[in-house]
Amino acid sequence: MSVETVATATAGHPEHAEHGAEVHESHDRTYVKIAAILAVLTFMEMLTYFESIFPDAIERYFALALLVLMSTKFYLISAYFMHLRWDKPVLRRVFLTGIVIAVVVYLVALTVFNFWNGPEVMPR
Amino acid sequence: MALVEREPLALPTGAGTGVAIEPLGVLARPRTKDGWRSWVTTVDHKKIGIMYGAAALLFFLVGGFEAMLIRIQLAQPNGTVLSADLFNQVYTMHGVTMVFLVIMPMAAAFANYLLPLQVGARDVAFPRLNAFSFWLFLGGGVFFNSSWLLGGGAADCGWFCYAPNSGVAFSPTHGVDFYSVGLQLAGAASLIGAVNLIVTVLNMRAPGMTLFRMPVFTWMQLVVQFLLLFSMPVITVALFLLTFDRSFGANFFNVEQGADPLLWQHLFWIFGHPEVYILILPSFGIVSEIIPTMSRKPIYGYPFMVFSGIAIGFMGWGVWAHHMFASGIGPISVAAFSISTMFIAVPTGVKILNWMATMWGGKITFNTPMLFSAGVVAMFTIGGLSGVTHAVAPADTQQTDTYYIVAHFHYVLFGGALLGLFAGMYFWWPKVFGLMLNDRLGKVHFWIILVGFNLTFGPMHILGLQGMSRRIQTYQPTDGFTLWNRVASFGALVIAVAVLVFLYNIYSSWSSWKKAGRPNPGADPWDARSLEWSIPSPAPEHNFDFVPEIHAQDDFWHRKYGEDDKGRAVRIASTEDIVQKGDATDVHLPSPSFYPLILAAGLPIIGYGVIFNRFIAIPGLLLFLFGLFGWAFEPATEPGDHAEDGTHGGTGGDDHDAAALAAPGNEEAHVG
Amino acid sequence: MRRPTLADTLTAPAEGGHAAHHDPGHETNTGITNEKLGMWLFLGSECLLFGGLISTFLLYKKKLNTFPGFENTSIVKLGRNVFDIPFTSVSSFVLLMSSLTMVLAVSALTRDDQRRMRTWLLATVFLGATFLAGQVYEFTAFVKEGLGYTTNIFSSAFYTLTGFHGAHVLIGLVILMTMFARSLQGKLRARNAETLEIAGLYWHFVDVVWVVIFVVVYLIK
Amino acid sequence: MNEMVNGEVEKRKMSPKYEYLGQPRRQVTILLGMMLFALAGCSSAGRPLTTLEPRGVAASSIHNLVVPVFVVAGVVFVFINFGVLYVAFRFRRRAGEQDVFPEQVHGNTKLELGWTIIPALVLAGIAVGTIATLITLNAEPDNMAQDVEIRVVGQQWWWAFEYDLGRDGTVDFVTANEMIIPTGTPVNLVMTSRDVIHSFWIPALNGKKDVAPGRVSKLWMQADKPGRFLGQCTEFCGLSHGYMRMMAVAKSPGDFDQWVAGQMTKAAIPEAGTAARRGLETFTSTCTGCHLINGVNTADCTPISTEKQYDPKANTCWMGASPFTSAAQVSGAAPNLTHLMTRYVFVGALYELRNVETGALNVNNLEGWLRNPGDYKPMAPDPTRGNTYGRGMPNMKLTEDQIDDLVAYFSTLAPPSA
Ligand code: HEA
Ligand code: HEA
Ligand code: HEC
Ligand code: CUA
Ligand SMILES: [Cu+2]
Repeated sequence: MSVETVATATAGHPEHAEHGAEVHESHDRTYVKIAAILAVLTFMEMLTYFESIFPDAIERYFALALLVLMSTKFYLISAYFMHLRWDKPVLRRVFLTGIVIAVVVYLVALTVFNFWNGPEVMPR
Repeated sequence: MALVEREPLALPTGAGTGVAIEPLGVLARPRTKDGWRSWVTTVDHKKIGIMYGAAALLFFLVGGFEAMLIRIQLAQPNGTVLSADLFNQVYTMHGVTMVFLVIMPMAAAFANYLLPLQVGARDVAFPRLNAFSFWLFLGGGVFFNSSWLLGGGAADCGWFCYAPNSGVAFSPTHGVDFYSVGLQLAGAASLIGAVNLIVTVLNMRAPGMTLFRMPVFTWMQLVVQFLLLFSMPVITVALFLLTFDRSFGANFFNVEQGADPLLWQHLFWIFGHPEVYILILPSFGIVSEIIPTMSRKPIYGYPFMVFSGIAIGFMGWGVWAHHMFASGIGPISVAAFSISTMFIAVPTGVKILNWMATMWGGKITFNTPMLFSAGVVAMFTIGGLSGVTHAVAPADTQQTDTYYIVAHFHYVLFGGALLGLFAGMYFWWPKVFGLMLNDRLGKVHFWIILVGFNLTFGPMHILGLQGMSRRIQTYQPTDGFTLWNRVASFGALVIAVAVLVFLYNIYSSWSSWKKAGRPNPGADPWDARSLEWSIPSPAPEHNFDFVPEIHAQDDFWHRKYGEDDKGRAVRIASTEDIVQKGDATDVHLPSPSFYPLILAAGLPIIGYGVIFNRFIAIPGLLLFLFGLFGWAFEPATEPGDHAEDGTHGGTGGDDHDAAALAAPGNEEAHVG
Repeated sequence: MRRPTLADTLTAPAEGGHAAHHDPGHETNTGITNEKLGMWLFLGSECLLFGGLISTFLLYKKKLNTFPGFENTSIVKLGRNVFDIPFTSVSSFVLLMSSLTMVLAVSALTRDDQRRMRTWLLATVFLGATFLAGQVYEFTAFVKEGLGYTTNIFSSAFYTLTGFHGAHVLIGLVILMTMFARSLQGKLRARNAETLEIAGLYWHFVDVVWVVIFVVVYLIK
Repeated sequence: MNEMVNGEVEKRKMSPKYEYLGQPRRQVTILLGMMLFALAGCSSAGRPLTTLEPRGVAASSIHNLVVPVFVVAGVVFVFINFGVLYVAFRFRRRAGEQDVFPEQVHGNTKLELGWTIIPALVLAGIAVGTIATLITLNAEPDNMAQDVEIRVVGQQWWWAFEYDLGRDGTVDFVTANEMIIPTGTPVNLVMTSRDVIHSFWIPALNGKKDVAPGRVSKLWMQADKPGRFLGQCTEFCGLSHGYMRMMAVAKSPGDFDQWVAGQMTKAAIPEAGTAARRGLETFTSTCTGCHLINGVNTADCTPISTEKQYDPKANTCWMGASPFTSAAQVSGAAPNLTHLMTRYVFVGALYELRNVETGALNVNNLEGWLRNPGDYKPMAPDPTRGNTYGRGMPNMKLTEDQIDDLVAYFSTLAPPSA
């Protein structure tokens, strides 16, 4: 195996390779922006802990809001930091398949466990 | 699992960077080309495939011996051959051995040997990792069986080992510990193998070999590997919880603390149902190769075959609770899973009928592989149909945990998976070993096994409907089970004879082949269709002299035959002219390595440590770390070879060799 | 490196096989290296692993809260307060930022900017280690409050889930430190940027899992 | 052999060995014969566990569902299996055809869609029937018996039946092995387990239902006529799973009420000086650690809570008390023996205690059991790793005299009316 082979086989980022370094500069800026957004989202998540500062009416939607925030963060990290946005679709599909199977299967399993209903009490 | 997490990372860690380091000067890359060392250190997918097959056959004899013990015990009421305790161990070990150490590795043997050949690659994507998978599987299997001697008794909880019966309080020997750790090891091996094979198929196809030109066998194996990829982690979780409960006092199945015993069942069957398709789809793939070849027709409805396989793979995720119809999961869940289960019959039926349509109008050569394939079509259907009767949930409450279920799964596992694997062995034997198995003995084998199999498992339908529970170590004379149990036990004896015929066939074919001066069966003894037949038998170490360019599905066949205006095949080239000669000399292959074996050897030792004494784990851990280190810093080739410059011989590089061996591709993968 | 067109492959020499492996230009069918594809497959599989652990935790958290006879068990009594949310938020933030430094390190390496790459890599290791230290601190605090691994179903599930995640972080740290060592040896150059990228994928995944754990385990009631 | 290892394509030709396929008629006869034989084997005479002869409403509704499903399966079976035989026969390569090639058909989308859709429709039909039956089985029947409900408790490796008269949440008396129900009305069973998962199954009356510790499952049963219906634990539950049976006994409502009245009485204390009295003394000195006879001793593990809730934590003795709390009459971990002589089978309904026809006591079995229970059923009465209780009845090392006394005493254990 020649040196070149190793080099090209691992060069990766085919897309990137086509653009010059300036693309990377702009990506870096994107990364920082994304990180800032992530930080803000995390801060918002944390705020839900301090229930007292919120009117009671909103509190009911905390779980939903948290899930939305969580999914957004998940998306941002996997799309930008993990490059799924720019990378080959097959990678996205593989990862998504895993996520979708996991989410669906485990949600169904929890449903079968009566997870969403009230407390489970041994009757009589 | 730690291994699974860490392993793929070892590769990039060392990927092709820098100078070759020889750690401590020991274990330079082995050079041996033959002798036992060449097997121990091999990273060749073909040798690994053969070792998978051999190990699976050995485990089959073990599992079969256990089955015989079961049948001897049950041959008459109030049997006393085995104590209740021993019986429980024997049937548990039989089930686990057959599923995890026979069918899965045998399918892995075919996958390993054939996938690279069928897509036109020189090896799998990560050859050393491939060797590691094999050794880990073997280690797991041996570890698991060592419980007979070391565990104070083997696992005695059934192959699905329901909690809380698997807890320390109810199963105080170490058998269950061996079960959980042993399966963990074998499972990690399967997971790593799955990553490896998926990458191979997606990335390393020959030019022109689009996904929809791949043989059906490759497709089915691809589906299987995806199923493994996503289902293995689920049982990994379950087994970890069990191990933590038993070894570290966790409370996952501690009902006194409010744990839910159904948690195990869900985790097990979320894995378990995809698992049964993991067991059957390789066999479906094999049959899909043999039937067209022997019928001299292309597979009927290739797209339907492929998509039904994918559909089975997906639907397999949505039916697991059909194993739990009686566990009290609530009527709505029961109804939903009942219906989802039934509809799996649709894609499966498509396969059955397409096979029949392939045969229809063909000119079928009924040699041994074809007989076994036809046997699969007929016998699997019986098992599938009883499966549908289980899917009818109210009916299943009368059937579940009776011999009717035992009949179902032996018809699909034996009549489907195992017969298919036998078919594959007869079919690819000349390719793998360069000699044909005796066809006459093969037919004897087939007919005896068909009769024996039906005698054994056919009566179990009746027994089950008459109320015989499974996993009972004996029954009463007044139960009315005696007659059919006798028949079943007799049938098992007939199967054993058939297996002996098979073993004898291997031996006698080999010895008469040797006597006859080792005649070569030629590259293409069956006038077959896929790429592996375009290279000499046995397949040369480098697979292809040159990587073929693919223009159509069944490309090899189309090089041999054209079609006349009536759509009939006419020969356009002689086989000898188009097959490769296998004499290329300058093909660079990944070098063998000790490290896969060393790395894999460390893990069972750690396993013993978890079970018995943390100190035992230390040498295992050291071995493992040494293996990891050596693996990462191993030079890509033998020292002195190819060392043109200082930066060459990058660590961990041989897995890049495989990438280098990958043929140039021409299109993007279409993966869903 | 563009994807070869159909025309390319049709005109490729039929005997390209062994010529090809010395030929720098060839690539895989998908245009993705084996290592990267393999890593993504593995991460897809990991989703099922953590999914299983998270579901187990959720199930047992609810069970403990509602199962009669357990009303007075410590975790229930303490309620959500057993978690120090501000503390965990900070460590979540730390892990999040380690993802940023990771991606910046990869980006620096593609430019072969060794100095920055090393800085960012070191920062990543530092942040990751901080997170891990935080987790160790959290565990000891819980144990002091009487919540041991074997205390109840909740504690077993909690420690198992977060412990698995912690083990992943630890492995990630080892990988990153190996990378750093290699860069000091001058072996981590732009042409192996993908090696670092793949290590980064794993690192980001560990982060993403924590994103889920933080919300599902710590924040949602 | 040599020609076999020789791989030339040309040498492969149709050999006379395939002639067997040329006799389809014989094959058909054999197959039909086998099927008839099999059907004959399905007859239920002398098959106490058969699922094919329902004796109650629930089992019948399952049966009515499963028969058409079997018919569908049978049709597909015949179609595919005979199809394979037919195709194999008709399209086999005959002698002299080695160079003949068939038409290269690649498929037919319409046909294939056809055999996708038709099975789907058939299955949709089955699905409808399945759902309908599921609804029937899961709905509480209108005529559900209101005066009795039975709490079924599975344990390694026998069944306890706690009777709740009036369905008011309190247990009135407890039996083991034999579950007596009135005919004509569905009886509600509320079931759980003390240790591992078991499964309750009386094939003639209804399908099975698992009983799991910490969970409650429900099942109802109705027997149409009086009779004795054997059952078997069908979830693997350890060592003696195969020996864990139970008997459902259906009595006419009148007989049932009489039986209930008998069970509500306490055991009589035998006259001093008799063998039976000595037996009682042996019993109170050696057996009451586990067994309970109402009127003789009370259970050690008195349940704390009278709530209708499952409360293992609050329970002083997990293995001891019934998971259903209010049962003051539940023994430690062994059958309540109060009216032992009203039962006909004992020890996991596996052995005869009294002859069903004559009512005579099977002294051999009872003595043998007391002499060495391990001979009758594999058990693990000694504590093991992680288990301080042991499972099953230990050998109490009784002398022959003690055994005789105990048998004499046990012979008195029947309510006055019986
Ligand atoms: C190779 C493995 C394999 C395969 C392929 C299958 C295939 C199927 N299985 Fe099976 N199954 C097992 C292995 C397998 N099974 C094992 C090991 C167990 C027991 C585990 C244990 O408890 O130990 C089990 C148990 C099991 C149960 C649980 C029973 C119980 O414990 O109560 C059920 C319930 O629904 C079931 C259903 C099915 C169905 C519907 C299919 C379908 O996929 C079958 C589909 C095929 C056909 C139907 C035939 C061909 C179709 C046609 C010709 C079309 C026309 C047909 C119709 C219109 C009906 N199986
Ligand atoms: C692919 C899987 C597979 C295969 C091939 C088999 C093959 C056989 N199985 Fe098994 N079986 C299972 C998978 C399989 N089984 C599973 C998953 C279970 C469930 C376990 C559980 O409940 O947990 C099970 C359970 C099971 C039971 C039920 C046990 C119980 O519930 O109590 C029985 C009973 O008869 C049985 C019998 C047999 C027999 C007779 C064979 C025969 O076909 C075996 C034939 C092979 C040989 C005979 C060996 C080779 C021959 C020789 C070496 C010759 C010399 C040896 C002698 C003469 C002894 N099996
Ligand atoms: C450590 C507990 C224990 C002790 C002590 C014990 N037994 Fe038992 N006994 C059991 C258990 C458990 C069973 C149920 C066995 C089974 O059917 O699986 C049983 C069953 C029986 C039965 C059969 C009851 C039935 O309906 O099946 C009889 C009779 C019996 N015991 C009598 C005795 C006598 C007499 C003694 C004392 C000399 C005694 N037992 C001491 C645990 C005990
Ligand atoms: Cu109780 Cu099986
Ligand atoms: Cu299934």
